[in-house]
Amino acid sequence: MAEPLLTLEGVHTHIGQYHILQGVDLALPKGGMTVLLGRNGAGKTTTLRTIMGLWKPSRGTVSFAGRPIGGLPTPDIAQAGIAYVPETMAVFADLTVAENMVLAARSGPVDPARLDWIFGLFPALKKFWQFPAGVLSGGQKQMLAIARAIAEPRTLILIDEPTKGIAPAIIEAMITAFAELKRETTILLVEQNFRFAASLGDHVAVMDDGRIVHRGAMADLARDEALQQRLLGLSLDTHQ
Amino acid sequence: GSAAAQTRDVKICLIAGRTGPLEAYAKQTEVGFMMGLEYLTRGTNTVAGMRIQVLVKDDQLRPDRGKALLEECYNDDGAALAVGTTGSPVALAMLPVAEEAKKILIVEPAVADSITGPRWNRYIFRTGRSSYQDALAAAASIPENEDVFIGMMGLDTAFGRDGVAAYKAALAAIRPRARIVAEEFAAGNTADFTPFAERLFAALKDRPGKRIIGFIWAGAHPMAKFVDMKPERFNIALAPGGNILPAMNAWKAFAGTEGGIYYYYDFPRNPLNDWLKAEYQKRHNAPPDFFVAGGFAAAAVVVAALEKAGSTDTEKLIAAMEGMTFQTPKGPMTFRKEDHQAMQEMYHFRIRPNGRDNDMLDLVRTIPASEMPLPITNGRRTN
Amino acid sequence: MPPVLETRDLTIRFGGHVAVDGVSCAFHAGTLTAIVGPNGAGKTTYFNLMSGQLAATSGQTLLDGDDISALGAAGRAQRGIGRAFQITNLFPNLTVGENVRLAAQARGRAKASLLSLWSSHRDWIAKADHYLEEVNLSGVRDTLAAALPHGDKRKLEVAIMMALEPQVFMFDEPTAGMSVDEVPVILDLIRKLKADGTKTILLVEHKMDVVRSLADRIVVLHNGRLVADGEPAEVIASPVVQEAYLGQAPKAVEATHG
Amino acid sequence: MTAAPAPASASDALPDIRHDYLPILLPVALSALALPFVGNPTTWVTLTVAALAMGMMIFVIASGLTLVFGLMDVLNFGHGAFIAVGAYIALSVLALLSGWVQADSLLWNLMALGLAVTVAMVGTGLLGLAFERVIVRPVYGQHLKQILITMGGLIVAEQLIHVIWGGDQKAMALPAALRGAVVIGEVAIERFRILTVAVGIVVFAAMILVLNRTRIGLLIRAGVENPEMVEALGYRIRRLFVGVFAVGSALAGLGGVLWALYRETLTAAIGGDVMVLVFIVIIIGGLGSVGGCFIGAILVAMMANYTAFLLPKVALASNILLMVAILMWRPQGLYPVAKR
Amino acid sequence: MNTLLSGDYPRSRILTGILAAIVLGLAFAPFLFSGAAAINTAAKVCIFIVLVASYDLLLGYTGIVSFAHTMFFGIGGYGVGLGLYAFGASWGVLALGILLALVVGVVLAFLIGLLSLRVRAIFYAMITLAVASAFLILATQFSEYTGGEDGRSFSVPQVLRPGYRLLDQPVFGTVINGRVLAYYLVFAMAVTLFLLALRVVNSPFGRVLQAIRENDMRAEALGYRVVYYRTVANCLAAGMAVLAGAMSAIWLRYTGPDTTLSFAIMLDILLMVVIGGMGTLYGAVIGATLFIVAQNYLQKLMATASTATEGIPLLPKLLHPDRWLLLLGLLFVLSVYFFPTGIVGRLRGKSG
Ligand SMILES: Nc1ncnc2c1ncn2[C@@H]1O[C@H](COP(=O)(O)OP(=O)(O)OP(=O)(O)O)[C@@H](O)[C@H]1O
Ligand SMILES: Nc1ncnc2c1ncn2[C@@H]1O[C@H](COP(=O)(O)OP(=O)(O)OP(=O)(O)O)[C@@H](O)[C@H]1O
Ligand SMILES: [Mg+2]
Ligand SMILES: [Mg+2]
Repeated sequence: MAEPLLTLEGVHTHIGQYHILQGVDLALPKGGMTVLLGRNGAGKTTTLRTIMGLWKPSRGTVSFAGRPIGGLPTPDIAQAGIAYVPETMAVFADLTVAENMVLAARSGPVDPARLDWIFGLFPALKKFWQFPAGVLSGGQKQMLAIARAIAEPRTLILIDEPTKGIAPAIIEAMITAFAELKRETTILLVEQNFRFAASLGDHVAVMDDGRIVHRGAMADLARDEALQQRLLGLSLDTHQ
Repeated sequence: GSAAAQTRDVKICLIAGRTGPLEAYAKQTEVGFMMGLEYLTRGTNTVAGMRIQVLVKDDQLRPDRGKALLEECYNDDGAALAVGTTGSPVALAMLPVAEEAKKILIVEPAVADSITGPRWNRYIFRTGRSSYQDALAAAASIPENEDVFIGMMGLDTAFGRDGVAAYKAALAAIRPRARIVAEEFAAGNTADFTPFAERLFAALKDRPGKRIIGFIWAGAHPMAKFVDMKPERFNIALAPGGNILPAMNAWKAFAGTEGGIYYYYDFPRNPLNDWLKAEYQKRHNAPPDFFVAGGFAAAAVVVAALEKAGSTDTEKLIAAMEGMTFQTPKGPMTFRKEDHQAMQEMYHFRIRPNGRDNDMLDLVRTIPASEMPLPITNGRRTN
Repeated sequence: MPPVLETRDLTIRFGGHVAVDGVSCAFHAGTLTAIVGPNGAGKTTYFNLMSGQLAATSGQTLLDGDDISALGAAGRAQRGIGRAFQITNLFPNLTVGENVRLAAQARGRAKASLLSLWSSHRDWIAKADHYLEEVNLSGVRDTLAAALPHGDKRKLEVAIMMALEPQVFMFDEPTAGMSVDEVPVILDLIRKLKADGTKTILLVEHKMDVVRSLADRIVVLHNGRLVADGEPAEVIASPVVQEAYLGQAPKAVEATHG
Repeated sequence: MTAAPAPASASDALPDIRHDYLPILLPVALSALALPFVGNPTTWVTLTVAALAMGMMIFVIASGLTLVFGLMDVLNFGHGAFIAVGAYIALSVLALLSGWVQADSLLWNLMALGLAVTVAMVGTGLLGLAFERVIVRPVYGQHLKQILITMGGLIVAEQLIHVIWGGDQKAMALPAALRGAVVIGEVAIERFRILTVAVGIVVFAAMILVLNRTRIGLLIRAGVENPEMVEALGYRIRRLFVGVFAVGSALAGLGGVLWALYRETLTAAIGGDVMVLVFIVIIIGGLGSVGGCFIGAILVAMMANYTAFLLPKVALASNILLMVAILMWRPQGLYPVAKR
Repeated sequence: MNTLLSGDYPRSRILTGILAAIVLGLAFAPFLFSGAAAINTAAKVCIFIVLVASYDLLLGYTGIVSFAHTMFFGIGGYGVGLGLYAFGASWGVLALGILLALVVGVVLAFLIGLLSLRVRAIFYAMITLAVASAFLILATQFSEYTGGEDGRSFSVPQVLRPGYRLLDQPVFGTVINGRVLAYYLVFAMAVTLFLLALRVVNSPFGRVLQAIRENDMRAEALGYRVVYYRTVANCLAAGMAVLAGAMSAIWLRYTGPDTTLSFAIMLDILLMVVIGGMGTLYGAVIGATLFIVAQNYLQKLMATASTATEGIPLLPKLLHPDRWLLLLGLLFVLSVYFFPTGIVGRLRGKSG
């Protein structure tokens, strides 16, 4: 395996007095998609926020493209080529959809071809282009949050539960789009929708209690129901 | 020797609005008071065997605080008498405290007429001039033998309104040919005086005879804004009241403007003022200003009264002070019996051409106290 | 049996955009109706109109046969319409327990009492504890709601509505972002409600298997309009749903993990 | 199962964003309404022109706060401190340049003024940098604490002015060529007001250009709503905030110079005293709209002049009445910027 | 004790100690400290505890930022003051004055509340600022009735005057005169009102206020009519402020705009709430005591400091008693830095 793009070694993160991440080790190979799974409160969001510099790791190293980024200010991390879709979506409610996109494209106006691609993926964004993002429906906000992250090519995209609240038809479209996207960039995806994760993921890591408890190829996990049961407590028959 | 053995300490409170918008006034009062004591006791601070100790207190221009401080003075500090204060509202709130404590309060420099008017009590003496005395001085600076039409620009507060009313009464009393034909009142924070000027110009411009706009104002003065609107187009003159030097310095370009003033360092001719001018210049590198004279006058009362009464007993002091004449940088002042207001001379000034900072007024005339018939408004009749 | 909740020609427009367009629909006690439709179809807005968060441009909402169109959100909540929100909507700086207790209090008689002590109303506290237990949150009763992980916030959202003990329950994607092992907790809860037989339950959900396993009836909204309404199997099979909502042949979807 | 006909594809009704000209008409309407009541046309012209100029001055004073309060959502009572400090710095500079000030040549006068303004703006700008660091940074997003801490900053600044320049009232002499008025018929227009109008228009145009043609305005608004996300998009929002704050402070300094020159006297309280007025203008404008602030300032000035001429008693409360009336009409101000 | 404190204990040992010291100090102030200055300070502390607690009800518990609180304080002061001034010093007039002021205050609070509690918080704050300044203008403009800027001095009923003697013999060296009685009247009112407020915030009603502060839209969705609760909270706080104003008038025997209506007092109240700790009524006690005592003795302290630092450049100038505002300003800044959750929050620690 080539040099990993992103590595976390023994990362600990505290939020206030709480010790949330308790030694996370993770290596993301360049290209492809790694899926981070785990039950609620396992620390998935905290891991992404730590990579992004939104929480500072109290111990351990985070390095990106061979460069340590742990402890750097968030803007520097973003400028190094990482995009982030937060769990809360964090669309700028006062700004229009268009303005949200203007800010997402740091280097200038969004490339029209790329914009068309995004509109094809999320038609609603075109329709509400001049509306304040605050009035979008839940799913539409989620679409905008993803659109922001892909407005420009990035080396690494961190996505926290993108399918939450998205209608099945759009999820299908997203699967196609992400499949395309992961050819040009690396993606770290946190997801509860196992089907979505399974159909896209190349690698998988499972978290519990602030640690990575399983690492491997996605295909292996998808095949092994017993393992799923043990790691995720899920039974795929009744729940996706 | 034995004289020193007999000296005892007498405490006197000086309360002033040392912080807040009138800080500069309070400073002057305090400096004047201290210099007055120094000069009149020849630097000993001792009079008739009593060593005067001054406790200076800051009422922050707040009536409740002024009241509390005065109580503290009389009750906790055991002051024989108190002097104060800068703001009229604070002084008015303090009056009842003096009455309760049965101790003397010398009011300086608060101007409200009611201090020696309806709200007066027998423990109150005032060295400062009243609004009405200001008005009389202003009226006395109006020409006597021609028709004069006056528009008034007043501050929209009790001070401004009382001032205009007093001015009206003063004119009626000593300048019957002068008439106030328009009164405008503006808030202290007024940004634009154009509408007020327009109203006054309109009211005056077609009047036959001399036309004047008078001001009753405290704080940032609108005079310069009126000048900028060229009242001379309509043959209108401006008559600001006197003010502290920094405020008047802004007017030095308006030569010829006349008015009445309470004190200007260059006007009175007497040894006290000569000493004050020289000494103040030496210490502060500036001539003594408006309220310095007042502070000095208050000190003069303290010294004269203690000397005359020979005791700190309130009743004896009152007896000594009623009708007492004492020397100040403004010449002699006399407390009249009925309302304990100090009767004093005032000055008619004119801004001289080519005036410089702190040197810009010419004395037109000293207005003697006798020319200013101050009515008694505290309900006491002349006996 | 007369419907518990009914809308007649309910419409709301935001400027030129009609988010809910003349929707007439009736909901009965003891049934669970799933409302599905593409993103932006107007599902949440339809909920907002019924629960009073938004005022309709035209049309009526009826509860137990009474026109409640003029009533605000508080009035409707008092009359028994309960609502859980799609985008979690809690009292962030109060504890989890307090969040639920406030819901219990809202239905109590002394809810606005000025001089009694809140701690003396033990029934509210007990009720709150009960519902926290039901959603597996008793362990974090004294944590501030803001510090919960996302999935737990969703559960708290549901617990708050449960503690209101309303007549009509509106769930807006209750399981979104919830980890797979927790989903059954919520689903069991909803099943229990349904089994009670007297509650009217409305559910917006994008996960078709959840819909399929719970719903007695499916209503489809599209561009603000009601485009289909009927038995689950029938509706899911209908071409309009297949095309506008599911996007692909549903068989294929199932095949991937079946 | 019942099925309605399939709807037409994605509804095309997309209302375009229309420009809102009503507020712009307000000052025009107000002045037209005042004409018959004022009666005398020359008086009316005098009042109206004076109000326009005063409005510009108020706008300049308020413009910095529009940025800081409107965009960054910081309730900065300390704005008054920058007004005062700007005025005092200019006072000192003008005192040094008294030769230029007293020269009867417009050129020299303007040079002196220009220099004073520049120094004042640089000074207040730098002060703004420090103020942001020490006072404002810990309280972004917390209105209440902002009120307290910036009020504290204002008090400290005023007291330091006392210590440095002394507590007494200062005369701020207008340069010779700017004194007095231009008289056209019976209408007198103060010279200084003409200068004010020019400055006001320049400031207005510059702000509109910068905010509309660059993404700075967007970034700040987004940054106030969610600074974390703006940083996650790769922008150094803190640095931007500092910059905007410094510019806002420099504008306050400029406003302070104009204001003191107009009043021709100044005290340390000069800034604190106009703060309520400034807040009213910004609220009327819609919290952060430069255009709204501009119109609001003119409206306030006009209302003050007309009411002072027609109903002097009402003048005291004219801007409060105006604010209430406008908020009744548009509860978010003339041009609401954000839904905070 | 539980009913008295409504089950809301200080929850920190140090805090309990401080509070007990304050309460005891206030209860025995006339005997513990001698002189007019001390008893004046103690009375002012009592008055401000009520005023600050009432403001905390709005700000800390309901999340309403209002700048009109001094207006209600003023209404109380003027109600009592103008009544006694116009109709003479009797208990009947005093009671009537308080009653009228309460009615006026509560009605006004109700109206403002109805009109403007629907707008955004910051607009509400500005509207109240405008209303308060309008009220101040009104109070000074109607000078025939209110005394304008000068305010009014008046007499209180005989029993409360300094000249009155309750007992011939001094008790523990203190003469029980009318001032002492007036002090105890003020003290008793303060205790009663404070305990009442404590009860209100710990009632179901009080809890709803906190919910509204956190998320008004959610509270509405639970069936709480936000406007109703906010309006009632507004009226309660206003009523309490009116009573504080009445206490102030009784004690000072003076009422005027600078004493009750000025914006400076509004800021002081804000500072006291924040120093003490928002949303904790005990914070009002601590904030008010600390602030008033500091304010009254600050200048004396500075005088000493200034003389002590003589010779050091600039420092004596900065520490000069006339620059007390400088320290006050710094206090504003430092309080936000070091007591973001107030002293009470600090003492209780994060777990509280
Ligand atoms: N701001 C905070 N303060 C305190 N604790 C927090 C905070 N944010 C998160 N936590 C705690 O950190 C732990 C991990 O949370 P995190 O959000 O990373 O979980 P997650 O795996 O993303 O869960 P979910 O799937 O529900 O989103 C949880 O126990 C949560 O309570
Ligand atoms: N205040 C508003 N102004 C303008 N448009 C609005 C407003 N509120 C909602 N909309 C629009 O109405 C439509 C319906 O929104 P709604 O939130 O009801 O969708 P939804 O069906 O719940 O979608 P999702 O499944 O994504 O949650 C959306 O297109 C949204 O943009
Ligand atoms: Mg998460
Ligand atoms: Mg929705």
